[in-house]
Formats: sequence, structure tokens, C-alpha cells
Amino acid sequence: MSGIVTQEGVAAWLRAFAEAVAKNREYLTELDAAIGDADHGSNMDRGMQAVVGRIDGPSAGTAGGGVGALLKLVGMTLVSTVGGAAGPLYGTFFLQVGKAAGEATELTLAQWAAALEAGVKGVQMRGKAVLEDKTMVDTLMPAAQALSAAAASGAGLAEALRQAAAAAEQGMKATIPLIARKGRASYLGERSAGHQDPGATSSWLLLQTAAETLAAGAPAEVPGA
Amino acid sequence: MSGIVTQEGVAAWLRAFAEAVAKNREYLTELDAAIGDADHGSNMDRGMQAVVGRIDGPSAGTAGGGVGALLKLVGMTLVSTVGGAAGPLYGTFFLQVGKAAGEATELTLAQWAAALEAGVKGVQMRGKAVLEDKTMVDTLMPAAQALSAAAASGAGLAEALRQAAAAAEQGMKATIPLIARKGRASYLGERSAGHQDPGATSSWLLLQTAAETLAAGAPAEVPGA
Amino acid sequence: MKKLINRPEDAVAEALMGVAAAHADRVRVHIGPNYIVRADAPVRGKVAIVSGGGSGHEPMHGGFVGMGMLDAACPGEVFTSPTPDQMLAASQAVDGGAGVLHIVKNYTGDVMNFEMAAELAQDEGMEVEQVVIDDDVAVKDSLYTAGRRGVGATVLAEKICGAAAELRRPLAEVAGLCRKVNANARSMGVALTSCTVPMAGRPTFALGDDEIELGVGIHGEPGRERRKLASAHDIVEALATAVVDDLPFGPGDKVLAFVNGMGGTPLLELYVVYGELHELLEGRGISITRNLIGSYITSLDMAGCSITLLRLDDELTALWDAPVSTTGLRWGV
Amino acid sequence: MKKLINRPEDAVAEALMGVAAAHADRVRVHIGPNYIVRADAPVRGKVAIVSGGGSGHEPMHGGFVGMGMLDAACPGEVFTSPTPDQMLAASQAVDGGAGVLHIVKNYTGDVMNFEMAAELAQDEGMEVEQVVIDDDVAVKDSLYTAGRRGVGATVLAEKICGAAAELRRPLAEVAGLCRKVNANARSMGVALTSCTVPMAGRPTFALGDDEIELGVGIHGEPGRERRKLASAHDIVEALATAVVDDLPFGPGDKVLAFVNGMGGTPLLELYVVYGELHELLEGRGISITRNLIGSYITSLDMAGCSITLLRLDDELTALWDAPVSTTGLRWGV
Ligand SMILES: Nc1ncnc2c1ncn2[C@@H]1O[C@H](COP(=O)(O)OP(=O)(O)O)[C@@H](O)[C@H]1O
Ligand SMILES: Nc1ncnc2c1ncn2[C@@H]1O[C@H](COP(=O)(O)OP(=O)(O)O)[C@@H](O)[C@H]1O
Ligand SMILES: [Mg+2]
Ligand SMILES: [Mg+2]
Ligand SMILES: [Mg+2]
Ligand SMILES: [Mg+2]
Repeated sequence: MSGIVTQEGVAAWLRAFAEAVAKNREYLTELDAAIGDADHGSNMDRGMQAVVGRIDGPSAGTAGGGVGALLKLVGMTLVSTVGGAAGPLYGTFFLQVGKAAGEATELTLAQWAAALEAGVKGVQMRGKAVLEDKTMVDTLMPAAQALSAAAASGAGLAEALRQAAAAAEQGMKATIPLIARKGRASYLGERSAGHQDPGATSSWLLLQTAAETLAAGAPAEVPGA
Repeated sequence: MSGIVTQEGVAAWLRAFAEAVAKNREYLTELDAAIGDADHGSNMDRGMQAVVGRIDGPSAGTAGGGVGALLKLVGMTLVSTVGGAAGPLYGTFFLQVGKAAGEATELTLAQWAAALEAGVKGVQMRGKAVLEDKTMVDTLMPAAQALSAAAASGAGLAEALRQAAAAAEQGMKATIPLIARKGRASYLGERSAGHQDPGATSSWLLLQTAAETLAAGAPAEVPGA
Repeated sequence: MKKLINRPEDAVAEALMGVAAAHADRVRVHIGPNYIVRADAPVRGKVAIVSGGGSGHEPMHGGFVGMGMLDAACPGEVFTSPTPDQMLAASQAVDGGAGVLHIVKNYTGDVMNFEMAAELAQDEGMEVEQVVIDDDVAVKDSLYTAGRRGVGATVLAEKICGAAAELRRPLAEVAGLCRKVNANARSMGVALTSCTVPMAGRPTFALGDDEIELGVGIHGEPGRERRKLASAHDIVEALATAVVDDLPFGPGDKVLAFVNGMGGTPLLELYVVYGELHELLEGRGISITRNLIGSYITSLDMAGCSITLLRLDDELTALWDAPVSTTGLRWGV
Repeated sequence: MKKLINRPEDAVAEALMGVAAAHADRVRVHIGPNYIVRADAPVRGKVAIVSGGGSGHEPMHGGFVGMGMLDAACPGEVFTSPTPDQMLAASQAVDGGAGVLHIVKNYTGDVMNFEMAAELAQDEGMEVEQVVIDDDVAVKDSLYTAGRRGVGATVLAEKICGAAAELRRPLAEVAGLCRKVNANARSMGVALTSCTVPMAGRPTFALGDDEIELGVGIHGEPGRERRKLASAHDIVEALATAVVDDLPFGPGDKVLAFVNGMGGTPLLELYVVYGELHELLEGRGISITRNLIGSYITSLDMAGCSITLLRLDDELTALWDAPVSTTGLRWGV
């Protein structure tokens, strides 16, 4: 076995994502100012601060229930603190990943990839966006697909997460020329082209921090193994 | 007799005053902007345009009734078109001058001076301002007194009007250092000092145009006669 | 200057035409001379209440014409007192035989024009009483100046006197109530930005990006002090302290608290102000038993607010609660 | 940025505290999650009506809680949709056993959060219907985008559905009425200046001294066209023509005309706008049988206005006329 996703790894990932959001708060808000309403950075930061407060707070750990319970707590927290479009979307994402992850405290790469795919489906069910609508779906969907493909091809966890992050980055950048068809940016019509989507950008941070943290607890991989 | 005030002379005076106000409209408003609410020029202009419209309008002249009736018409017109502080004050001034002038179509200098004094009393009755409150009274009162004094000393009409205008000018300039105690400028307290009072300035135009027009119909005077 | 108007000189008249078109069921608008009267005027046997002043303070006064408040309002040009012929014609139109009360804000122009109107009305045999409102503590009261300005208390006086008139109280009593409201009310305002008079085309006064004018008048008259921009907490403290200390209001007093927007300030901020005021008064043992929050006596597009406190007793409270039906203030009917 | 607030991040919560302090007789304010409910909630046997959205549009929605209108309002952060837990808790607090109607303005965030709230409520056995309002003709309607925004019609729908609920009409019927209002209403707005979001600290968009944004959204979203500043006549023509032609409204139609201020525009100007609108509609054979003029769905301190037309029939007219008792809208009681 070339690496498993553990509950501690997931917690580390969430902390790293929160930190990345905090660091990129102004940047995300600036991207949103160009084609939205200049709040994506503060929305996500408010939400992820609340998430960290809960998973590291006094009542943390007492809940038990494995990776699934942890991620459902994250989803509920985002739903109730973020608001706007990002709240239900990221909230649904984590709720669905958590549901798919179930009560296990450790997941194989294949299980983890399937859980992510479920999360992306949740986002699409909630927001009805398809690829190239210039949303976070443009980042999340290719990333989840890359993860599944890597798992199917027998790649190790760290390598698979790297491939997912690379796909995420590509998807994020691909939003730049697009004309938005969903969310607030769609009011701009053609004037939305030429700007990178803020939600696609925060989603890239999500995948990037996953690559940096999720495989950390796993045994070192032999390249090419 | 060294000159009488005729109904035609009074009409010419009113036209000249209207013209002077129109020409100084921005100036009066600027003075009012400094210590009031920037409307004295437009208030007086609106009123005097209406006055000219009435005394030269289609129904003009049919009224009859001499100088008194003419000036009462002026007073009523100002009262109903100017508003603010200047409306009742100038309105009362002309109403009282008209009342004192009575039904005559010609007035001697002494009669005219007495009429003006009645006008000033009207202004004071209405506005309760005394000398040095930094108002139009500072122009009107010394002017009327100068006119009476000249009449008593046997001066001719033209000379008396010149002396009244000179007193008016002096009174107007004397408002500059004063701290306003009446009207809108009084809210400024000490900050009103250093500015010439707008109402005192329009009153100077009134006396100045009187000197230029009221004696015009009268026989030329022999200086010193 | 950015305004939803056509020619500046037509703004007041066109707004009046809008009022006429909108509210024919409740008011009649007369143009030349300009005045607004309630549709059922004159009301037989009822004291008629007439007010007026320069335009630019809407909904005051035109928006307060109706059952339980004003019988007539006389709008002047923007920030310019109306003329006596307006007040005379309006008074004649609403006189129901029980006399007419003129509620006058204390500005030299308003006072003199209303005075002339009263003289003319009395000449015609009308019974007229006038009460001058002067509640603005930003201006020092003195016999030797124009005195305090009339601001927020005007709205309260019009409501309370209107209720008394509906109860068919006689003229002397209604006028007495008006004086009582004035005696028990104090106000002060603050500007965050200047207003812009349409005819002038530019802001009346210049205020730095980080400055406020404490004690501003509703025509943009200067106040007590120009200050650095401060928190709602500090601004309310400055306004409320000046108001409370002037009357003074003391522990055990019951008050009506009126937080008024100047025209350009949104309701969200007025509620922040009200929250601060509530806390401050509670700390001083003064209890708010009635309140009014909104933009009722405005200064065109000025951003800012004013605070008015009125000390209440049972009589004033009952009259405040009585039904009123105007476009600006309405309850109980 | 000049605002009567303390820390920007506290503005919404402090305004809610102000509402709580001011109107304890008519509403209860709950903090964490934030919502406002009428003081007598739940009303047994009555359909409960819940709305909500970002703050900054006051008096909408909190000012419309009360008899004859909303049972609950859920305020989000400024211009940010509230969260499902607010809507769920509010719905639970007002459910009188006859079901709950959620009136939702069509913005992606609002729609999704209300959807999640409905799912949660239904999980708990509550009967919930949702109607999405999308009346802003400035945005092209399309299946492939977020669709038209919800603006002025929201206020009218809340009033009319509230009246139907008071008459104990069943949930399906009240929801149907809401859809009927939405189907018969169209709006468009104009900005003369940008709004400034407290947390952002500077204007949302830049507009030249001689420019206006035609078709602006209530969050400062871009409109159809940036234009040179124009007369009230021309601006009303642009707005009203777009609105009339969209439904379209035609000769013989009876309409409710709603002239709404964006927060920084004084009433005087709204009446000038109303006068122009009245004339334009008359010229097209459309008669205004009801009207509403004032700042009811605002965009913080934005200067500007919006025009909403609602085609009326006897049913809608009667429900509009029915008594309502909220701090923002009140008559008949
Ligand atoms: N229907 C949708 N489906 C997926 N993602 C969406 C959708 N609508 C908006 N988004 C994402 O949400 C982001 C905006 O989030 P945020 O600014 O927090 O919310 P809001 O738009 O309500 O202010 C967009 O950049 C986009 O990626
Ligand atoms: N009580 C008063 N008595 C005499 N003159 C006065 C009085 N109050 C004001 N004025 C005069 O009126 C002038 C202002 O007139 P105007 O600007 O037209 O009216 P308002 O002050 O109402 O805007 C002042 O400059 C002053 O000369
Ligand atoms: Mg956003
Ligand atoms: Mg002036
Ligand atoms: Mg003036
Ligand atoms: Mg947002």
C-alpha cells in the first residue's frame, strides 16, 4: 500500500487550507471585486476560521465518528458561517465527501478519490454549473478526475495528489478567458472574460494544500513504485 | 423748489434698481454664501423681475392712485415672490414708504424723506434689528437720516439723494467688521466678522440707483442754490 | 451635481406635481400660490394646523398633511421660506371656523413671513395663533440673536397638535400644547457630508474626507464644531449629551427618542445610532417610552442624522399614540 | 468612507440590536443565528412567510416583519446571503402549522442557501414552499445564466402574500399568489453614485461626475449601460420604457407604480420621478391605480432609484389594500 488518508491528515489539510485562505484573503477578494462583489476572500476566511475553531476547539475530538463525521462538521460549519454562493457550495462539497468517506478513520486512495468525486457531484447538484461555466467546478472536476485516474493507474497517494493539484491549477487558469454563465459574474456577460474566477482560485488552494498535507502521515514513497 | 419726486421718477428708480440687482446677482449671492445661505442675489432678482413685470406689464398704469399705490404694489409683489428674510423686509419697506407717500403723484423732498424714514421704521418693526446688528438697517437708517438732514438744511433733491447714497455706502462698509446679531449670519457668531452683509449691499444699490434716477425728471439744480 | 431632476428652478414645482399625481385621494395641491391641503379640508369645527418652510426637508411638511396632523403645508423654494400669500391662502382653504394654528420653525425668514401672513389673516377676520419652534441646542439661545433654530421638534409638535385638533380641542389649548412640546424638546444634528442645493449646483459647505460638522443645521448652517470623523458611539455621545444637558433631561424622565436621517443616510446606520442612544440614555436613567426612527426632517441629500428628545407625560404620550394618516407618518388607521 | 457605524464588521449586528431596542413591542430579534420574527409568532393556523437576504437593503426585509406582511426576516452580512441555519431557525420559530413560504430573491447565493434551508426544514417535517423573485429587466433572462435578479417586486410580493396569509389562505394559494406577483411585475434601476460596503471601505464601482449606471443592481452590480447624466425626464423614459416593453404592459392595464429610492436619494427627487412616470404611463394608456413612493429596497447609501410596475387585478388590489402593520409599511391599523 502506497499511502492512506488518515483523520489526522485530513485535519492537517483543513488547517493548511484555512491558513492559505487567510494568506490569500485579499487576493481572493480582489478577484471577486473584478467580476463579483468583493467578498469571496472574507467569506471563505470567516468560514475556515470557524472550521479551525471547531476542529481544534475544546469540544473537538470528543465527537468521534471518523473522517466522515469530521468532514460533515466542516460542511455544516461552512454552511452556517459563509453565506453567499460559496457557503452552500463548499458546505455541500464537504458534506458529500464526508458522507462518502463514512465512519472509517483511514481511507485508501481509491476510497478518497471516490469521496472527492461525490463532493464534486454535490457541488454540481447544488449549483447546477457544468464545466466552462467559469466556477469552482472548473477546478474541482478535473482535479477529482485526475485523482481517480491516478488511483486507477496505481499511483501512490502523494503522486496522485500532486496530479490532482496540477489538474486543479490548469482548470483554474482555464477560467480566465471564459464568459461566466453562473453566479454573480454572469451579470457581466462578455465583460467577465479575461478574469480568473475567485471560487476556482480558492478551490485550487484546497487541492494544493491537499497535496502538501494529506500524504504527510503516509510512508515515504519510492518514486516510480 | 429744487426738485420733486414724481411717479415717473419712482418707476425709473425701480427699473434701475432691478437692473442693478440683476447685474449684481452673483455678487450678492457670493456675499450671502460667505455668511448666509447663498440665495440673496437670486431672491432679490426674482422679486425685482416680478416688480418690473408688474409696473411695466399690460395692467400697469390702470391702477392709478399715485406714488403710494405704485409702491404698495411693489411691496406686495416683493412679499409674495421673494420669501426668506429679504421678502418681508423689503416688502414692508416699500409698503410703508407707499403708505406714507399716500395718493400724491408728486412729493417734495421733505415728504419723500419722511416716507423713507417710515420705510426704515417698518423694516425695524418687522425685523427688530438695530444699528450694528449687521443687516440692511445699517445701510437704510443712516441713508434716511442723511436725506432728512439734507432736506432740513434746504438741500436740493439731487444733492440730498447724493448725500443719502454716500451715507448708505458708508453704512454698508461699516457692516464688514461687525458680528451679526440678526438673521442667518448670526449662527456664525464671531465667524461672521470680516464679511460685508449682503442685505446691506442690496440696500446700498437701492440708494445708489435712487441718486441716479429719482431727480432726473426734476429741473436742473444750480449747485449751492 | 447629480440629482433626479430636470431644471433646478423647476424641481420644487415638479415634485409638487408628483405629489398631486400620487396622492389625489388624500391631499389637494394648489399651484400659484403653492400649498398642499388635506383632501377633506376644511374640517368643520376643528382647529386647522398650518405649517410650512423652505423645500428640501421632505417628507416635512407636505408629507405630514392629513388626518391627525397638518391641514395644510406651504412649501417655499429649496431652503427659502414660503411667502405670506401662500400661508394666507392655505389658511383660508383649511379654516373650519375654529381658528388656525401656524407652526413656525425659528428662522428669521420663516418667522417674518408667517407674521405677515397672520396679520393679513387677522385683517380678514380669521383667528390665528402662531407658535415658533426652536429646539436646536447647537445654537446658543439669546435675546440678541436670531435664537435657536427649529428642527426635529417640529415633526413631533405637528403630530401632537394634529391629534389634539382632531379631538376638537380649542385653539388656545392646541397652541398651548405646541408650546409645551417645544419647551420639552431638544435636538442636535451632525453632518457627514454637505447637502447640494439644486440652484447652487455645488455642495453648500466643504467638509474633508475625515471631517464631520457637529451641530449642523438643516440648511447646512454651521454647527458647534468641526471634528474628525468618529465612531457612531462617540458621535451619539456628543449629540445626546448636548441634548440631555440642555433641558436638562434627568433620571426618571420618560422620553420620545427621535433619530432622524438627513436624507443621504441609510436606515441601517440610523438603527446603529438608535442602539447607541438607547444605551446612553439607559445609563442616565432616562427611559425611552416612544421612538421614531427614519428620515423625516431632511436636508436634501446630506448624510448625517439628528437626535431629538421630547420629555413625555401621559397627555403627550396619548396624543402621540393617536391615529394619524399622512404619507409620511401613519398609524392607527 | 463616512458612515454612522462603529467597526464595519459589527454594523449589521449593532443595527439589529438597535431594532431590538426600538421595536420590542412588534418584533423579537434573535442573535446567533440572526433573525427577526413578529412578536406574536407563531400565529396558529396561518401560513408563515419568511424572507431574507443580505443586509444593506433596509427597510427590506426586517422592516417588513409584522401583521399583514412577513412573519420572519433573515438578515445576512451586508450584501451576503444569510445561511440555511438562520432560515431554518426562523421558519421553526414562526411555523403556525399551516406551512411556511420562503420568498427568495434570485441571486445564486440566496437561492442555494434557501434551498438548503428548505431541505433541512422538510427533513424535520415542516411544509415549505419557495418562490423565487426575478423582476429586474436590466439582466437578460436565460436558462443558461443566473437569470434575472430579484428587486422591487419582492416588496410587493411580501405585502400581498402577507395579506393573503392573514386571510388564512392555504400555502399553495399563497405561493401561487407570489408567483403571480412575480409574473406580473418588472423593474429597473439607475445609480447616480455607487454604494460603499462598510467592510470594503470604498465605493463598489467608479462612476464619473457626469455618469450614471442604467440598470444597476441593488448590490451595485453593473447594469445595461453607462450613460451621461441626464434629466429626470430622460432617465424615467429609459427605465420605464424598458420595464413596460418587457412584460409588456399595454393600454388599459391598471398598475401599481413603485418608485423606490436607493438609499441616498431624497424624497423630493422621487416625487419628480413619479411625476414623470405618471405622465409617461398616461401617454401609453396605462393607468396607475396604486402607488408606493419611498426608499424601501435600498442599496446602502447609493443615490438613484428604481421603478417597479405590477399589473393589478381586483384580487391583487384588494390584497395590497389590506391592513399591514410593520415599521416599514403600515396602513389600515
Ligand atoms: N452555480 C454555481 N456553481 C458553482 N460555483 C458557483 C456557482 N455560482 C457561483 N459559484 C462560485 O462561487 C464564487 C463566488 O463566491 P462568493 O463570492 O463567496 O459568493 P457570492 O457570489 O454570493 O458573493 C464564484 O467565483 C464561483 O466560483
Ligand atoms: N432681522 C433682520 N432685520 C433686518 N435685516 C435682516 C434681518 N435678518 C436678515 N436681514 C437681512 O436679510 C439679508 C439676507 O436676506 P436673504 O438672503 O434674501 O434671506 P435669508 O437669510 O432668509 O436667506 C441679510 O443680509 C440681512 O441684511
Ligand atoms: Mg462574492
Ligand atoms: Mg440668504
Ligand atoms: Mg434663504
Ligand atoms: Mg456576496
